[in-house]
Amino acid sequence: MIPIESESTTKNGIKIVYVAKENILPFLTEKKLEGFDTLLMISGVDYKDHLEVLYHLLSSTNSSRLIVKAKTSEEVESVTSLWKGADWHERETWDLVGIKFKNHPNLKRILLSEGWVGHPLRKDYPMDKKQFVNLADDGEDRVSYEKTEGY
Amino acid sequence: MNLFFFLMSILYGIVKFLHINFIPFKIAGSPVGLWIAYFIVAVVEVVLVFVLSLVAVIVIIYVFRKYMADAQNRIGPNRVGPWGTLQLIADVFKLLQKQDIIPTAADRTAYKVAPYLVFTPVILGFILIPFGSVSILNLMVVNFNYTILFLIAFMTIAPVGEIIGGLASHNKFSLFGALRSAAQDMGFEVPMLISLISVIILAGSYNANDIVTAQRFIPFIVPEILGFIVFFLAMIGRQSIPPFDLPESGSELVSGFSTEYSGMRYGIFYMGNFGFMALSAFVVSVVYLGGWEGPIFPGTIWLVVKGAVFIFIFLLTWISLGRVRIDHLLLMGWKYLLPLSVINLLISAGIALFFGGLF
Amino acid sequence: MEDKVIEVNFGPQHPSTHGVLRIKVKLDGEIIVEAQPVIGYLHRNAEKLAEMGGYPKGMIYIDRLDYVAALNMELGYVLAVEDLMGVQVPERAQWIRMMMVELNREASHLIWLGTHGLDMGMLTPFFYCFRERERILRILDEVTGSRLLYNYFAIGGIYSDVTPKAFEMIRTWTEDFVKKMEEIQSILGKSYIYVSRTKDVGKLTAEDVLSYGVTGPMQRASGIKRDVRKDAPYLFYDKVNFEIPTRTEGDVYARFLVRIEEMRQSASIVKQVLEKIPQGEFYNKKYSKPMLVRLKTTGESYVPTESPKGEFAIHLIGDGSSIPYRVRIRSPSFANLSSIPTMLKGYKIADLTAAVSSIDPVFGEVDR
Amino acid sequence: MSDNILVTTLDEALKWGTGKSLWPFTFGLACCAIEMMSAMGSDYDWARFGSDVFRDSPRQSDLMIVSGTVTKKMAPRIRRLYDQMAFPKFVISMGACASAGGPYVRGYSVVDGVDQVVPVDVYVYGCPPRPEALIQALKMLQDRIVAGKVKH
Repeated sequence: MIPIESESTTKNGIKIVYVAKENILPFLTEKKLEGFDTLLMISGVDYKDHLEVLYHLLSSTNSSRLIVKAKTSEEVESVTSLWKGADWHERETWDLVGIKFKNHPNLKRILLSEGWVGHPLRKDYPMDKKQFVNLADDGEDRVSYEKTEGY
Repeated sequence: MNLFFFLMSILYGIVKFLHINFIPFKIAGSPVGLWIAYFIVAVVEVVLVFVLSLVAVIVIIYVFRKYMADAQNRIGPNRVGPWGTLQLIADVFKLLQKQDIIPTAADRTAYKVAPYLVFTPVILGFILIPFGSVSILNLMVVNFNYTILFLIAFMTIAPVGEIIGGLASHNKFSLFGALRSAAQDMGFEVPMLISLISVIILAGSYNANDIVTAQRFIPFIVPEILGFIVFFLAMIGRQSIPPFDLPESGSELVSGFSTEYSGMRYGIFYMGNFGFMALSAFVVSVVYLGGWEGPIFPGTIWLVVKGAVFIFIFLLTWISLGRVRIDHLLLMGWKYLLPLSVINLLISAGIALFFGGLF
Repeated sequence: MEDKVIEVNFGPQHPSTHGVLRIKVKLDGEIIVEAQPVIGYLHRNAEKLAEMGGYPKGMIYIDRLDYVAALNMELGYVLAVEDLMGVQVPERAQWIRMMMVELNREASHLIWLGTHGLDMGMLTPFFYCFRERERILRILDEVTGSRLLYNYFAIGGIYSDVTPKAFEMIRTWTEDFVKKMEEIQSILGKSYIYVSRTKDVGKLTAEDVLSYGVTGPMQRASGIKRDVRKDAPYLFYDKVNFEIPTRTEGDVYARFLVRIEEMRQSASIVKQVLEKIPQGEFYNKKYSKPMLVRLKTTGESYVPTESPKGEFAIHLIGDGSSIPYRVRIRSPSFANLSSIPTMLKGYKIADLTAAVSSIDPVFGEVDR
Repeated sequence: MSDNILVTTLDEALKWGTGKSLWPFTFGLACCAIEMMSAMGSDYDWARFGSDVFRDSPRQSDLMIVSGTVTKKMAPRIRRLYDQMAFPKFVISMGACASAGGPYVRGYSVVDGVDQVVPVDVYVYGCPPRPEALIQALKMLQDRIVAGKVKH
């Protein structure tokens, strides 16, 4: 048994558990064996002083749900070894919130262009500082702050 | 103008008459005037058939648009000209002034030649079609002993234009379209030729006109129903219209072999496709439905009616069927159509052996 | 050429990518060696923008997520906000919501069917499906005043009551649609070419489905019988009778059959709702709009709903201010689409279009 | 003099042909694409106006309907598709997002108006515009081309 740091529920009664960020991978492995076989999504929240990573688990047999949270300072273990679907969710969380996932096979930006500066869902992301994208010679994106460089 | 046509038609009738009756054994001593008249008539006939084939293309495209719209609970083009009849004219005007883009990496010569390779054989093919028996109201531009072979040869060149166009474009989608076109042609050509051979066995001639006259009592569709099915499916396949539109396959290969073509070059491909449809409808009706043979009405009308029926069947398959996959298509060509055509060949050989005098 | 593998880029503009999907495909002849989807060409910052305005304002961005089934998206948001704030919703409003959501599910599936036919090289089913869809849109237009993006569900109810004329339209529609279903199914289902092209194509096993977090009709086509409407009933889904269609093959044809059956079930739900709908208030008067903007709340909420593509939900986190602190959208198509590499490996180019369109991706929702 | 009349008539005919035969590009971005498809569909049927040949390849199409939000990641691709089209080419900017950014104008990855990327001939308002509005835009574009008011 991996120790749980604290517990709460959402308004309609889905259990939320907090675990230490080192324990994420063992805890989720344990939960997967307990029957939470679907990973619905991974997301991240920026609480200004720290980041939180959320895992939404679902059991397809008795449809019970669990939300696992961990406080982190930017880096947690990747769970792509448990669920193949975690790949894209982790990439998105890295892209938008800026949480790094150790041992992820392909941790690149997914929604924004490669080379984008900053993580937009952080609360301190400067919304007034526009970035511009254009095509590089190899057909991939090139990002810059110059308005003349892109669209 | 009318007087001119009247005179020409009289001239035409005279020369036809003379041509059939005297020219074959009077070439050396024939008067010069007759040769000039013969030459003029040949030119007029060629021009007439050329115009006829273009009209056929225009009519088919118009009918296709309206018919497809009707099948899909729509109205179709109706704003340009009465009932939208001028829509294709507008399209041609538009295509004529479109910018002509040739990709820098393309093979320029092959790229330019390809559309004409599709379109020209189709027009030449129309000249070889026997549009009727020998009388004033009928057309038969060329009549020699190997017309059906030349006809099939022209129909074989047209898809080569697609392959060349696809390869020359230097585009991956075009490349795939060209490769598919090549595979598809090979899959359909062999069964088509074998079923044609059985027709030639029954008719005992390579002359398209003789094939028609051989069907004056029984059209070949009756003894050779298998061959007809193979030939007809192969004809749909050679045209690359749905369900066999793999070389162009819109939803898979963007626009297939014609992806890089713009303006009138694409327009020629487009018209070539519909011309090919008309040509293959005429060929099928010549080979299996007795061409211009028919009671009361002049032969040309019979041929056009028979061709129109096949064109409607082509359009119906276009509208209602989905696209087959390349492996299913090749499987169909080699595994089903080829054996069927061989069986048909044996059957017609037997018929020719035992009831040879019938045709 | 030593290396036989060609790399081809499908998209972001390609006739059969349903929008702006890009798939990098490595091809050996016609056979797909590797397929790698690239997304993000319609990333419209819905999460960030919803975190910048008040609770009711987030609706306009949620509406535009899955734009072919906007009411389903609205429902997910509205339920999450109501759950977070503890808003009571009148019974009539809930029944109307249920009816509208099922109507919109039909419209969404019809779009899928039409575009799926287009991807298989058939032109005509597209027009038939859009003709049927227009009938539903006319009903939705009559009720909500809009054709595609409705903004109809309000926090605490719905914006306007359903008129008797609209009820009459829905009633005649349900009667006609049951008869039309046969025709709709036969457009594709009776075509030998369609069936031979879709059987054993784009297979996903039950393990793959669970591993990728695939939900909705795709999951049910792979043999996992799960539907949020049955497992965790929201609204009044426990008071109506309907079946969860399930297949075990997990191929494109199974997804087709599941969706077709789902359309039948949705029509029957609409019919039952029409019988059971009570009279009464359609809006909770306590929560008028100006008040909602000022309403402050705290806590977390996650209400799963069954959208046409799968499990849709919004994880709302309130921090005590009148602006949501975090709006995290669980979009079904995003997870469904991530299964493309497994689904396409070893199949042919023609199967790519069939398999991708069988996912029914909508990019407003994938890229958010 | 007669030469001029001939040239003018030919010019008129060419303008008429271009205007009456606008082949749209199968190109959808977001929500508006669904309404564009509705306009193609049986109920609205804009094939009536001569736009029934939807081309999948940019080379063969004359009309690009930018139907939906233009993101920064997509904008260079739209420009490339526009460059791939052959002259004369026209652009209809459909809906609020394509015209000015729409509700996403405050976002970090949305281009506020496709006119920063490609030249636009007709703007259509609405979010999304109804198919009638798109058909009106098509008619407007046709009239302007036939009258020679569009310069390319």
